[in-house]
Amino acid sequence: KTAFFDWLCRMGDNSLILGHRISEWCGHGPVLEEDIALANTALDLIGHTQMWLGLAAEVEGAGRSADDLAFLRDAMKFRNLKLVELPNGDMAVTLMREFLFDAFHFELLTALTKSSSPRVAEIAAKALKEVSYHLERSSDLVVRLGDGTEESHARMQAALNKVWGYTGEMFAEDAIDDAVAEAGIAPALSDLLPFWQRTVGEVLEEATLRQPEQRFDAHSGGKQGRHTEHLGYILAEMQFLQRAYPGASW
Amino acid sequence: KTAFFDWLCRMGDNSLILGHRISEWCGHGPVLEEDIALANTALDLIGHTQMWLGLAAEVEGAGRSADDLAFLRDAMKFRNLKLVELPNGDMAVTLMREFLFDAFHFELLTALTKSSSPRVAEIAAKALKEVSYHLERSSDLVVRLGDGTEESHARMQAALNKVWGYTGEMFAEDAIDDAVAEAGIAPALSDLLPFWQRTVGEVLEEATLRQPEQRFDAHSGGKQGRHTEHLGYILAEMQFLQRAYPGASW
Amino acid sequence: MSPEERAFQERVDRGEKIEPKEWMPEGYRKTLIRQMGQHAHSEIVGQLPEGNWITRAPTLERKAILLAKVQDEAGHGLYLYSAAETLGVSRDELMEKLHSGAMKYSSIFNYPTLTWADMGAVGWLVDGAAIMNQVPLQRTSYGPYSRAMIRICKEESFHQRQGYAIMMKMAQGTPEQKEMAQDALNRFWYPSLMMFGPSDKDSVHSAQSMAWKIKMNTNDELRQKFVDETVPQAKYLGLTVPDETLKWNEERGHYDFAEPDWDEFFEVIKGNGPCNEERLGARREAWDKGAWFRDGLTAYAEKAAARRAASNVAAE
Amino acid sequence: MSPEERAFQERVDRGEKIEPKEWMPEGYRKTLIRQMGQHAHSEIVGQLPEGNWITRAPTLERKAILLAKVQDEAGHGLYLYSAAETLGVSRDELMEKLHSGAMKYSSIFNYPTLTWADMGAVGWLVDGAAIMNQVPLQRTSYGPYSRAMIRICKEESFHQRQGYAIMMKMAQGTPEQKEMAQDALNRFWYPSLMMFGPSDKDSVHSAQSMAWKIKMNTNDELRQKFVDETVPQAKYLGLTVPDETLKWNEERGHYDFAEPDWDEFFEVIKGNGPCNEERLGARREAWDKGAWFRDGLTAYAEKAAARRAASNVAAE
Repeated sequence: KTAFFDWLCRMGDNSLILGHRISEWCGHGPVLEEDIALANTALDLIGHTQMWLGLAAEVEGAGRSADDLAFLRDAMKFRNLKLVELPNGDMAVTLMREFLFDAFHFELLTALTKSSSPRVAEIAAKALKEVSYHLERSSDLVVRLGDGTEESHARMQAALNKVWGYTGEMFAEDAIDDAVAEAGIAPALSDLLPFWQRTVGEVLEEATLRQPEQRFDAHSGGKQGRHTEHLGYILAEMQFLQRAYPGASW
Repeated sequence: KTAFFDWLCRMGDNSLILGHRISEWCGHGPVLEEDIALANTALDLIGHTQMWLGLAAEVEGAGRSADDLAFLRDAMKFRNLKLVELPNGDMAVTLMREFLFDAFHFELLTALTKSSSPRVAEIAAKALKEVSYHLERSSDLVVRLGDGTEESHARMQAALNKVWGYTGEMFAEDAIDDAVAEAGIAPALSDLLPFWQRTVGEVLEEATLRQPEQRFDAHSGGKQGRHTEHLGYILAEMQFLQRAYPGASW
Repeated sequence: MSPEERAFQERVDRGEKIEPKEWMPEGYRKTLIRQMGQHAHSEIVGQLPEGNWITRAPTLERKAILLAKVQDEAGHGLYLYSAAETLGVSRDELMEKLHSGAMKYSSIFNYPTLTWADMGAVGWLVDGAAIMNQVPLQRTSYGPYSRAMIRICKEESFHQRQGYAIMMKMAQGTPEQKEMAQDALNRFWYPSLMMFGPSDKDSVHSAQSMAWKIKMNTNDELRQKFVDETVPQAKYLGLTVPDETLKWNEERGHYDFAEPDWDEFFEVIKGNGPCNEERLGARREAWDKGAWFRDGLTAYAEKAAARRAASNVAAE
Repeated sequence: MSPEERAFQERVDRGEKIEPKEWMPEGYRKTLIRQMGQHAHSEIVGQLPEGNWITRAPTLERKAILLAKVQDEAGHGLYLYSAAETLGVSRDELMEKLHSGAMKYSSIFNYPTLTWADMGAVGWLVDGAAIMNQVPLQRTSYGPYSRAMIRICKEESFHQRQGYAIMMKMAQGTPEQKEMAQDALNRFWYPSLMMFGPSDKDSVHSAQSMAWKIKMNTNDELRQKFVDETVPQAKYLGLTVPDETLKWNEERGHYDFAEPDWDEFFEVIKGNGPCNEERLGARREAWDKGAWFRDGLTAYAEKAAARRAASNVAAE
């Protein structure tokens, strides 16, 4: 049960932190259609956060709400991947980070629709619809920008090199992953790897981008609460009002 | 007495927020000597903050400490000038902002050494020694960079244009300024203006920089608690630990 | 008036909609482009003051609502640019004019959003004033503009209700929250009144625009309507409108109220508002930093078209 | 050994200090440049992990102390670059080698500082280990290096005490603070042990460096000393050193302890540590963005010199 709670926090925190990062773009996108798409993606992810952390709070049964989990935990208690907390950089980094996560997220949610937990299956089914679209959009843009101008190609390649070492954590299994996999709640993450590799391989090839040679699992620990230095700043900003006005209703 | 408290907060908040902004440079300066000088300036300003807010807390007599004032007030209660909360920009902006403030700060502290409040006079005397050096250093750099390369000149001019409209607030008097002036605690701010104008005029001329034609008092309100959008972000970061762990001892 | 112009005016008078390919006076076209462009710019610049609080929204629900709202605003921008494009001006041209300062956006967005209560005040007052302006424009004479307005108004009234809900929470919350709510009202009241523009006595283009049904009401009419609707809402919230002269005038059947400081208005228009530089700077920066992105997509589209053409040739 | 080399070695053996203009073997010079440069780089890169918490320091006092510390570190960098310059290498050359990756800095700074307790752990453990390395170097054979070390050691031991004081506050604080303190120790323990370098068995240059008194103790000696001093301090704090094999060895009169993961060490050295890219990236960016600043000062200095020269001529 603790494993289930922790695992739900991982799901919710990934959505929350990636949603936060993407929302930082609001009003600053390179073209109006992107402003809309970025806000929409962030909105979807915050919606998923409400569902995952809502369920986590229920499972915990300690009287905490989804908002308590989102706004009153410090960095050590956050369970998101390091990948999603990386700074936005330029749109190339933002997009590449999103694509590599979307490709994983899609496989994970697809598998979760068959979860032994009906609640999980239900949330996954709802989220999957939106994430299918995220993946469609991000892979399409990766292809177009990878195979666009020399500059857009170079930026996309640089972005890929930058975030690549953070992707392995998505598939790194620990005791919590094993426990929820054993309970049939979630798939074994390593089973998703070949699917992810295929999607990523195909998209990168079409985008004329080169898969980096460096290790893809150089950076991990986020799932266990050991984050990058960036997360603390995200939380200081995100949690300010709840921290400054404890108990207020908004 | 409320006026005295408010005025002390203005003094302390100016030091705190400018010190915060300058401290953001730590480890990122353009040359090692600047890293040292910037850290040193920030350190001086935080020292002044401890003295001013310490006295403010005493005067208030409500059991709050300097730390409470620094870390547990929200933006509306901060009394610093808008000038000091402006983002760092490049070193040109940082330096120009500091120079224009130093030139004011120096005149103000000089006058305050003759304050009718011995406590104020004492703090001012201590701070003045350091601020004399700040002014010496910042005016020297403004001259050298203004009269340096074409690029450094252009950057300094752009920086001057950018922050100029925020300088008038230093001399804008309100009821609080009037009250402390009447009590002999502080000088009339408008009396400082000609001295500031002379210093600034001389330095800018030597720096081959052009005084902007725009109004120098376009932006005000910080002293009354109406800030720019930037202050909220500063406070979210600065106050995080005190907000997240209320009552803890550090 | 030429015969064409007369015929045009008669159509407008009969309440017919003018459609893109149809003849229209050059002044009509120009005025429309200016008005629709300015409105579109306002939508996209308007993302910024609210975007400022998305990352700091106090609950997940509020964050989602705010994201949806900002997304809607970008969407409105898109409708309006598209509608303007039917008049023969491209979105990029309009953007260029925004960035150069040749075209304006609503000066309300040059005021900062300083506390969470401002998300309430912006929704309640700013969207409220916008709706007041926009509802009559659903009946404007230019077809694409009218249709865009119909879509937009539906969403805006939703936004206004959400803003009012935030104000309600704040006004009924802790003393600090109530203080923020009152402060937000204090700061946004007069700028909201300014949104209707100076008194019609001082407005040059008004008469012609009204004849063309590009403008449906006078500025003063709309401002009065806004005050009459908003004052009771403020009372209901337990907040005080920052106008000591505000008083119900039984005779007129309206509230008497103080004019905003028009000097401030013109200062802000001239670029000396609290956030003009930040707002325009943010948009310019977004545009400049996005050049490689837009160029990349264009280059891909051209390559893809060339590849399709080549494969068509090969297939023949 | 040539007669010069023999004479040189005898001077070193007698404990004489070698001064800049005096003859020295090329290997001695090179090794010193490498070691002092690396040390200087470590000081300036070392500003970053602690700089990360200055804006978030929990009290004004802690903020001031941390600022003073980071300032000291930059100052140490300055002493060391100056000392290295006496060997005929300029600061800019050394910087260039740092930025290109040709020269290293202490790999400890490639670990992130994640909570405020890390400010304690860095002071206590990282400065503690640094002092362990540096104290004997006060007696190193190269004069300028020795003198720099004397100044530096005085400040470092102050830093270490401040770090320990932070740890004490945290370890005796709320449950959350204690948890942060333990977590910081868990994360910094092994990286601190790595600071002494791999076992001397695997170290190529050690013997020669020791003969030259550039290196005064073996890595293993210093590591053991560090463990022996630190373990009781951890106990006093009520914290647990994350090493299950840690045990006092009565016979040896030392603690037995587990070796750090040397694979991790070499990975970090290779650039795959948690923060290598951030740290080097931050330094490179500071340097690149500061180019106009440095150029501006240089240009001014040249103009000023020319003006002085001209006025001297005029005055003649």
